[in-house]
Amino acid sequence: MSTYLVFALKRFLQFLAVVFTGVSASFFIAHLSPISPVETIIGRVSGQSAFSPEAVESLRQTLTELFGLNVPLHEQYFNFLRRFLVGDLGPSLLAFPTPAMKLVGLALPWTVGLLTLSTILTWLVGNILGGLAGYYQNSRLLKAFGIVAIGVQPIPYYIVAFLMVIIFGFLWPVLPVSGGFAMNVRPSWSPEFVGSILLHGILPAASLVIVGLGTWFLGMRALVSNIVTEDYVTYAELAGVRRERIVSSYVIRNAMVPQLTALAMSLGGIFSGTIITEQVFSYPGLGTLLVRAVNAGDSAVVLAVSCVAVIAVATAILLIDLIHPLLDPRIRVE
Amino acid sequence: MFSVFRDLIRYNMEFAVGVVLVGAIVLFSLLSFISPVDPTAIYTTIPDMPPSAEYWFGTNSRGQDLFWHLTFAFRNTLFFGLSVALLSRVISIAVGLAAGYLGGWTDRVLMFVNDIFVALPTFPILVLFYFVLRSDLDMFKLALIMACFGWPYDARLIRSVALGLKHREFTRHAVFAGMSPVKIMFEEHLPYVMPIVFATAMANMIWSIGLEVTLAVLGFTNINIPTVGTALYWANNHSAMVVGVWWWIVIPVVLIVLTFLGLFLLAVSMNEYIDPRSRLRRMGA
Amino acid sequence: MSVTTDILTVDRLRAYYQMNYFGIEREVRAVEDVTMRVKANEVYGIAGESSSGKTSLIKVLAAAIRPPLRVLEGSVTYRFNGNPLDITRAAEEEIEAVRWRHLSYIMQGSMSVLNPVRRIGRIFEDFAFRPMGLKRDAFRAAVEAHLARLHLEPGVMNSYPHELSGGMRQRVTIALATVCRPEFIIADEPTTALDVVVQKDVLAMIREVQQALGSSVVFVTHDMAVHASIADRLAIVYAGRIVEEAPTRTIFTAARHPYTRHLVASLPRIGDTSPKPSLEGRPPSLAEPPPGCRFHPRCPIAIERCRKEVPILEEWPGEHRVACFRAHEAIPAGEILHLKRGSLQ
Amino acid sequence: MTRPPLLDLRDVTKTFSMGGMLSRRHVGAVNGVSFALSAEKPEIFTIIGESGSGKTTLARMILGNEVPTSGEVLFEGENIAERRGAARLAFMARVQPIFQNPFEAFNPLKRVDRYLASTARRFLGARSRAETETPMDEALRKVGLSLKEVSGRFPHELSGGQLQRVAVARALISKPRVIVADEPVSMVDASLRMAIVNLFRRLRDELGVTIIYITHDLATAYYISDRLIIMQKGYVVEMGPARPILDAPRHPYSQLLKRSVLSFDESGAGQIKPSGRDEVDLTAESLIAGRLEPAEDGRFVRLSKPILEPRQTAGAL
Amino acid sequence: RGQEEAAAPPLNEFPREETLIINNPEPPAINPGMFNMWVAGNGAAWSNGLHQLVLDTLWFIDPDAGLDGALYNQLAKERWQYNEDFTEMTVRLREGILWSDGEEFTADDVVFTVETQMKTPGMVWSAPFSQYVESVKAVDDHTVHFTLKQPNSRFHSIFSVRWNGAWIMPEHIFSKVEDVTAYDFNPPVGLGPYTLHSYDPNGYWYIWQKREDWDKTALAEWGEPGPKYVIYRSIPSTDTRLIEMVNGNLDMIHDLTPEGMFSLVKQSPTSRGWFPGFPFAHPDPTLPMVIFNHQNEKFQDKRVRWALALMLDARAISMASYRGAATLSAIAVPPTGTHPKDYHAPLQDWLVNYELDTGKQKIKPYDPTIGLQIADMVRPQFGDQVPTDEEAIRTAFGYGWWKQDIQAATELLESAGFTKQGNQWMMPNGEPFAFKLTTFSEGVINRMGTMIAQQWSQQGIQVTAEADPEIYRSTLPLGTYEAATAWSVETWGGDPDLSFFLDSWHSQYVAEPGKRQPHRNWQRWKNPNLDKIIEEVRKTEFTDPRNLELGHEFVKLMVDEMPVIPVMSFNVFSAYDTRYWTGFPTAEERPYANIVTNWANSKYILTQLKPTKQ
Ligand SMILES: Nc1ncnc2c1ncn2[C@@H]1O[C@H](COP(=O)(O)OP(=O)(O)OP(=O)(O)O)[C@@H](O)[C@H]1O
Ligand SMILES: Nc1ncnc2c1ncn2[C@@H]1O[C@H](COP(=O)(O)OP(=O)(O)OP(=O)(O)O)[C@@H](O)[C@H]1O
Ligand SMILES: [Mg+2]
Ligand SMILES: [Mg+2]
Repeated sequence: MSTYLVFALKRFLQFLAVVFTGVSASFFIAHLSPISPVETIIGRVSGQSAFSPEAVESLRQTLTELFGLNVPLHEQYFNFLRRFLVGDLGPSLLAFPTPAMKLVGLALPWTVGLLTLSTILTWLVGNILGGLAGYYQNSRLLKAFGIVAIGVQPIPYYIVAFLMVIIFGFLWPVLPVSGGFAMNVRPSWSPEFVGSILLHGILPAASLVIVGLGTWFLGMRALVSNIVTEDYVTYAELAGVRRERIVSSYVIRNAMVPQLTALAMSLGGIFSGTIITEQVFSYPGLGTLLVRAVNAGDSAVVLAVSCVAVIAVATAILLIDLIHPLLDPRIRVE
Repeated sequence: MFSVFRDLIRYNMEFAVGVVLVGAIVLFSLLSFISPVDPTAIYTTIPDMPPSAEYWFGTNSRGQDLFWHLTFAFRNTLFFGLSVALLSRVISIAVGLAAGYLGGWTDRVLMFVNDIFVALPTFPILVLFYFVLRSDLDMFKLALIMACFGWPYDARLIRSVALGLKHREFTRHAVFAGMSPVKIMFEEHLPYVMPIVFATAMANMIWSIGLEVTLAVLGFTNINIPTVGTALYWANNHSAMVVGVWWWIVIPVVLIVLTFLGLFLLAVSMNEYIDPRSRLRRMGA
Repeated sequence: MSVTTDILTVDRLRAYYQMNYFGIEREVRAVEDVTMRVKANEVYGIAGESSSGKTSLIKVLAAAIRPPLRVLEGSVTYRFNGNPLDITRAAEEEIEAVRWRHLSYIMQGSMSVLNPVRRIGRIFEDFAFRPMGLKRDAFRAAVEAHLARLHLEPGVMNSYPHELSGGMRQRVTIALATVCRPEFIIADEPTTALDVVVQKDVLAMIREVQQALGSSVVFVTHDMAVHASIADRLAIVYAGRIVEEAPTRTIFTAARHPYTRHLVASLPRIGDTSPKPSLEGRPPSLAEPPPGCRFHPRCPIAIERCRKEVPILEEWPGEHRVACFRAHEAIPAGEILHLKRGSLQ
Repeated sequence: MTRPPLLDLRDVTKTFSMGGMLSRRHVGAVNGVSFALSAEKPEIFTIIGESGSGKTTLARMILGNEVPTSGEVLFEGENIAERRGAARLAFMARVQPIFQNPFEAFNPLKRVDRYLASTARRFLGARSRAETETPMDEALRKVGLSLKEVSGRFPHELSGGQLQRVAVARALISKPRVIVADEPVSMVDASLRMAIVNLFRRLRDELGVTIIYITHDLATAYYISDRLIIMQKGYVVEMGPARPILDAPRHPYSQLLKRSVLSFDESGAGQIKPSGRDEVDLTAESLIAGRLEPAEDGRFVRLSKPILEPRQTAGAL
Repeated sequence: RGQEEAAAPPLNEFPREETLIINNPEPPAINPGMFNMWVAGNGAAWSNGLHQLVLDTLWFIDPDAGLDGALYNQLAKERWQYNEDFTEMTVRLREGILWSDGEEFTADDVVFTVETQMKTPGMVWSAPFSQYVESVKAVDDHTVHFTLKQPNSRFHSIFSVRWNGAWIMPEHIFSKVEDVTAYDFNPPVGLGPYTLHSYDPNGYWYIWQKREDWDKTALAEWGEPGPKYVIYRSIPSTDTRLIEMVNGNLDMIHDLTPEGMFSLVKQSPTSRGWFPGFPFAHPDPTLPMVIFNHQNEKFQDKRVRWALALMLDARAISMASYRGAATLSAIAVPPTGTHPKDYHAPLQDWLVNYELDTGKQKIKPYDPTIGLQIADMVRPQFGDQVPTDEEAIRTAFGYGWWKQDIQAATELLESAGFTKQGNQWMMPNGEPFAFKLTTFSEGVINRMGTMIAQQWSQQGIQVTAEADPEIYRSTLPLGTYEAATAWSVETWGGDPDLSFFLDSWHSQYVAEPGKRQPHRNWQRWKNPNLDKIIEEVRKTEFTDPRNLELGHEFVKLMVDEMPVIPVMSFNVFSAYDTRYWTGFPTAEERPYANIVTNWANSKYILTQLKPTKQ
């Protein structure tokens, strides 16, 4: 068998182990929460009506049995593992008996869409600017951008997002500040709907881009300012190779490997959603679902989101490791 | 040591500005120890006063003097950020260097653990701790928990550097000079990763403070502890943005930005200091 | 017409590394008062110990002057197609125009001058496609033909640098620098750290290419054996100054400068078992070079004058120039080699 | 003789599997190498060979950094690979390396004397300052330096020659029997080269240290070594007393090597010729075909064809 | 829905003058396509318009005055009829009511609703129905007869909407469904005047459209609902709600922060709250209070509880929690709806003359001017937004509260065996008097708790406020607290009957320490007199005036014992905008309905709305 296949197989086994451990950890995290979904539901149905204490007690018992919470934790764990193997994460406790994965599936496209887009955009712009700033170290404009990037970086994301709402929704109301699309268009592939989605995505995406840009920019700038001192760059310059070619194929191309790795990691990370973005922009997505599930003690949904995140990140790591040798011809598989 | 410090201040603008900024913020947060007001007391002054000679940073809608309130907030936030950065640096250095230098099974096991920590979703875990510990969740415990999630990526980075160092001749030389692996890792290799450590420490602080703010804004931290996060939480809770009490938000944010600018400048100049080769380059010996 | 047209004239060149950090100004006087000429169709060797300023000089010659290196004085004039071009003063575009077409440079450490993530073929395109001005197919054919001359198979075009052995990479670098058939090639230690067999092949090839193209080559190395086999003329550099310059044969048989004589005498040869001396003392710091003759602290025959005055490069018969106050005296080899013996012997 | 040899290599082989991206190759870095160094008489034992011929790998096996795939390396009769813990430490005290690049051998971020101090503490069990510094100074004096000159200095504050001497001094602290020097002069310029080579000679003569000197510089090998082996593709192709072999090599590769040494005789003539490696069959098959067989003057040569008359090489080099 | 329609949606589909946009305070629906709200915990959203506009049940009791009294006969033609000993109840239903799919509403639907839930555990009303109902049958098409398992004078309250109630299921739909609990009821078929138009697949908004046959619903009796479309939007961020209203994209806001409300009325001339001026907010029929854990020995002595009450300065609490916009109540009945008329006003004299023996002296702790004082305090900031008329101030700021009286508190504590060392009160057992005050993790109740803790601390009792997001789910039920700020009193609001919360206060339900306490009696207080009151309420018909007398007895008992310290009503900063619609209820002129948008009762507002034709 070829070395690469052996390596890939080993790597895949590690992936399985990571997923198993991560998912198991997620199970206990989700189930150790002191919040009881049963109480959440009781609070909801009885809190605002005249419910007798006896009725409440009876409802409590029914729900506890229904949710399978009356068996010991380890039994719940083994039940979970059995179901997990066939891809079933069980019913949501907040929306019983709707499968938790169905709820996740509803929110997922929004989160993934928004985050993939903004992450890739941020990554591209940040890296290009950072690459240029690292190469043209005397450019005033890029220097100024660097200072801005350093300044913006520590501003809490919440503030940035909210400022966008205030500026573009209030002081100068030109963009929609809430929702995923307008109410008068219906989901379809019509240009109106797609346009509406894009329009509603502008502010959330912009806030993410603004906050994320600095990190990529600074990282890339640091990488590139190391690479420009490499002999092969100097040599290409001395040989009169075109500047654009040097920047692209010599400088940025060499900085790409670590940056691609980081990109894959952050793309893996998007499956946990962006809680603040969703809160501030009333944007649909996993973050809101997660916060609500956590708040309501819906361990099934917390677990489903966690599992998706664990698998996504583990897959991202796996993919990075698998394609790393392809990206960097120097890498040898050991 | 002192003379180095003096020279740095005198000749290195970046260092000087960094020291001034960070020093000012640290001093500011130290003022909390002589604060005349109790940071948890509310309605001790007239609320919503803009910054003035009497109230330098104004007062918030909870009737607190923001200047004194923020001294506590910054003390706690800085302590928190530094603790997370420090603790997670310790873990990432130990793991990164050990995995890189020792290799083999150690490497495999450590990277496996690393992958798991990367993969685990942080948010539900932090919230879980909040629900379990609630008001026992002080800044140190929170720092401890976050430190557990702040190390993996940086450990990978350090490991990749350590992997390269492992095959350098001076490492082999050190082995035959009888140095133990621990000594080699922490005395020979550590200085090489220090620039990474500094750079990632900054990023880590930004991350941890940002996460603290996120948790606080969502109400998942102990909101009785004054921090930058809880300051923003309360500001949000009183609609400070739309009501026009801008100083409640702008001032802490400006201070945070200044802190990190200062830290950034310090990190840049410290990296140069640590590396005698770059000192050499500068002196031109 | 004269066979000995000078293609390069360096006149009273001074180039320092000037640094100003921490408010402290420091200078490294890497190239001090260098005057030299390189004729068409010759290999001009530059020898000298480590950090004597060989690379610094070469950087100036190759118009690779980057801060903190600065030219303070003097000129470096090329004469391509009869047009003089002083690269210390010329505009960047003018220099750009001669690069690779007329003037190419093999950098020190040629192991690391190839972009690790780019295939060799692409590197050739980057470097030579524009200067050569050929159609793509013709270009490829030309490159392959040139590689063949250097005993490289066309297959290397599809390889990444790391896939090639050190010797192959070295040859690729040489091919890269010579593919445009430049009149002037500057080579900085192109064979260091190659094994002897490969080294010999590479040197033979450089010589062959040089002769085929009729180019001039400035060749830098501290390995005297290499100079012996390839250089027509040789300059010995010590602490930023040329201390002796002569046809190679003269350097090896009739050197006048004590440093050169020491250098030549210390070369071990197969079959020769006589004890070889080693030069003691530290190479001088170019930041604070000793006053007078820079060699005097290590010179076994130094006199009072050497400590104070800087000897100038005097013309001797037979294209020979020496900078030593005692060059006229007939000093026996033994005195030079054994007077100041190292602490070992 | 009851006393085992100082160092005894018995049919040592090392195979690496190189993972290319899509294929796996096995590289025989060292193939069936055997030789022994006498415990009685210190010598300079040279290993010569082309790049990649397994010299470094061999050195690493002698140092115990690499475990042979087959065969064994015995130091004073004991297998090096089996030494662990204290035994390994004791071994390291007796067999010390010197590295190729003096600038690389010291951590540029650390002072050089810490290597000396560490050696003194670990191998001599020195505790106090005086206990550490006395052997350090002694060792440095043996190489013409002193602790005063060296202590507190960073590598970039010392010249390459000084650094290499510090490295030798460091190796001497534990009073080793063997020093393994892997290309100790290849990165050093001509004027420093002899200083180090001369130092080796003195170590052998005055301190009785056996030196394994790895190089591809035939001239210095000729200058100092007592015995040598010539390696090619992991095989020893010629082995025996140094000067006779270098004067008249027998194996085609040895001859090629010698032919490739640049001559000073025609200096300035610009008449350099290719090495002629194409004319020599350097394939592994041709090497496996031959066996290392004893020849006159105590040398061994690997030849598949009957031993040839030494080819006459041009003049005295 | 047809493909063509989906492909080309009319962009001006919801003309602003025909559309009412309401803020749904709930977070976006977690299970947006789920409308079967009879199943407990299936994630169906309620406040998205479903229970306001689509579902219906027998009676409604408004927390405010109501269009014609607070008690509405909705699907029922008239009030409930019990037999002598409350073991049977008969209901006569309206005729001519149609389900939104055209099917007629009959007694079978009611019977089906009850029977289905009785035999299907896990539905919202399964437990109460099973507990109370022996049998139910349709006497004829429009009469339903219930036979109860035991006497129950409040059985009808299950079908009486205060916030929400037992909605009637469409029998013709559900009887065809195999598994009622798994059915999504999408699109919902209801008895209300609106049907589902469309909804956000992410649960942020729901759009409802007026039925053509709206006049075939029970609501028609109160008039035609104004808006053709009603949109319920979930906007989690209160600041965004404000922005959307200022931008004209929202007509009714459920709740803002006090500061947000002040800012809104300043910025948008067409926006207003329940009160035309300060304090703007609508008082909910709930009563934020200090709850003592009566199973904690620190609070066994009523002198201690009274001392703690007298240490408080209600003005500071009002300022801290509501910036002065609180409606205070010294008694255990919220000062909302019809309660001021029934309780606060009649009992004012009794309170003014109420005497408390501190052990050293007798004092009259009640201060009827507290509300006036607060009005004076906020007047500099809000000017003529603050009412000047004493009666108006009473309604807005409350009838009065206990005067802060440190001297009396000191005497009470001393007589209870407490001693003061320095500035620290010590308990009789010699330990410092210290406890934790559990409070909400945000909002005005959190502010109130923080302030109360601070006031006690200033008086030498170490009280720390602990924000607790789990206060209602676990802390209060499990009794794992010492004292808390929350509420255990909730009333109908529009009716003096207190059974809504009071029945659960009976000592029969008080749990052992460590066990879970059933709803509402979080303080775990047992009192024989209280039990007597409750038992009599159980035997008294809902509309019987005797109820009010019993209520007064309860209030007096609560003042004597001070088992909890009532503070104020829970004020909700609901706002509405009159740019596009008029006719909203107001506190001063037409307090006909609760404007808090998630209450099912808010549907009556729609019948009063008229477009402004902008
Ligand atoms: N970029 C630089 N900045 C400052 N000083 C430099 C720089 N590059 C070289 N030097 C110094 O200039 C002097 C001459 O260096 P140079 O590289 O020219 O020597 P060299 O003769 O080429 O040595 P080698 O044989 O090691 O290549 C040395 O002292 C070196 O430290
Ligand atoms: N760790 C390793 N993994 C795989 N292959 C190796 C390893 N070390 C050495 N090799 C291979 O073994 C062979 C011998 O290498 P070695 O370094 O011993 O040669 P060398 O004679 O020291 O060469 P040089 O003169 O270039 O130092 C080479 O082909 C090399 O590529
Ligand atoms: Mg050089
Ligand atoms: Mg080697």
